Amino acid sequence: MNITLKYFSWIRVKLKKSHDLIELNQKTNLKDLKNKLILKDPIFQEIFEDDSVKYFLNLKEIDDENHTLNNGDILAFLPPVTGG
Amino acid sequence: MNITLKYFSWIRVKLKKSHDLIELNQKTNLKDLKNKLILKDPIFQEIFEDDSVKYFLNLKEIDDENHTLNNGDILAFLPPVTGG
Amino acid sequence: MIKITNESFDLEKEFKFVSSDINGAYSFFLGTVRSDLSSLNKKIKGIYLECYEELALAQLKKIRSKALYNWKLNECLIIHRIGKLDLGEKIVLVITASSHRTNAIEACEFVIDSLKIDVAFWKFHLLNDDTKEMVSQKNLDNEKMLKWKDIIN
Amino acid sequence: MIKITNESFDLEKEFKFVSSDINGAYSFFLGTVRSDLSSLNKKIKGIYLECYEELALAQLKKIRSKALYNWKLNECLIIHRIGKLDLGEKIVLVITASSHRTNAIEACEFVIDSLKIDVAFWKFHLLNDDTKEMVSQKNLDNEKMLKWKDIIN
Repeated sequence: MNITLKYFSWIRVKLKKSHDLIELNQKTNLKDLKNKLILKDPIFQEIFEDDSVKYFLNLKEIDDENHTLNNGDILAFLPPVTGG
Repeated sequence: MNITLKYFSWIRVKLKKSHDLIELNQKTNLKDLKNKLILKDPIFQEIFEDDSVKYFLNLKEIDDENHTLNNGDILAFLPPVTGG
Repeated sequence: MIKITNESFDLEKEFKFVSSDINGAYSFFLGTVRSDLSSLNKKIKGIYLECYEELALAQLKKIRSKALYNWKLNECLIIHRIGKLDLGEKIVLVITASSHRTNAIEACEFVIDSLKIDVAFWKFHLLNDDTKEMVSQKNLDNEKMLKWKDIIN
Repeated sequence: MIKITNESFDLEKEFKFVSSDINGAYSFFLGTVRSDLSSLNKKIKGIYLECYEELALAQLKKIRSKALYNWKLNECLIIHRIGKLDLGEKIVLVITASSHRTNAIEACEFVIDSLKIDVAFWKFHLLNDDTKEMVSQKNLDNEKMLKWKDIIN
């Protein structure tokens, strides 16, 4: 199945891209995905260690690492916002 | 000496005029003036009995009835304001 | 800037007067003629605003100075209309300009709260039967003003 | 109305969108690009605003609904710019419309306070040496938001 990752602010700058389309096995959860990403690029380690980063799955905040992902999901990585 | 009286809001409406120029003796104070006005027109009784009315002498609020008036003074009668 | 006028005004133009790169935050209060008068069952077709202009200007100047000083504003603009106004027309505009939003917002509220109880304007409703009716001062406005007493100098 | 746009806007025109005879009170908050950055000794020449548009729209919609409901507003408009902005340019506009000024003013402050910490926008300073620098979230903004927790539903 395919998942879209969206990167914002310093995460986008650090990764030098705004999104990724990645292929995962069925029943992958958020924790599995994080581990997979760290193996792919160690920059993700830094991102996941930053408590201020929030994760939004299909526009809803998610903090349960055991949440199972579905085909077509959009997972966004959000540093603290600074609009206004 | 001459004093200008300025009337606003319901006082202006009640007196059917916005101002008066009156001649007073030297050393007339605010209390004397009030008594003189009541004699001239009993409507002033009602005005002076209304605690919400403020008096401004030359743009400064005045509440001392013994204050002596001077030639050229402008005394304004102000009901509670309702701007904004 | 303080202005008492019988002409309407354009918000974008008035903003330009106070606008500067040193400000990051502007708070506006705009009061207009409201048709829905909860306290009355009467219909109005507009208002009439009376003013003791020399006094009102002096009072507004004092309020403006207090706002500038107490909230370290860079600018503060106050415009108040006089004369006959139709439903929906602009009555009063306050703009405060500051580096910081909380200062701009608080100062703007202080100015309009002060104006409501301390400046020589009087409002009349123009009724549909062509009579005028004096608007009374609201107790709420006086009570609300008390909250500023401890804050400002 | 909620709008995320890379174009500037005219205050008078935006006011006309929310204007109605049923309102007597409008509160505006306008945020602009400020040159004076107290925390930095660097000069900036503008800002860049990044946005997760689908999410930001949903978040703004939620904030707007809360404001309308909790302060019984008749209208609430929110516009936020994205992209590259020069010094002095408008970033964000909130207009709240109500019969009563205290409701309009409080609700407007709630909207801008919420927007600062809860909506998917990110600001970068564009420095004079052509580099970008990320703007950090202010603790003060988070602390200020706490005051609304007891007030709103």
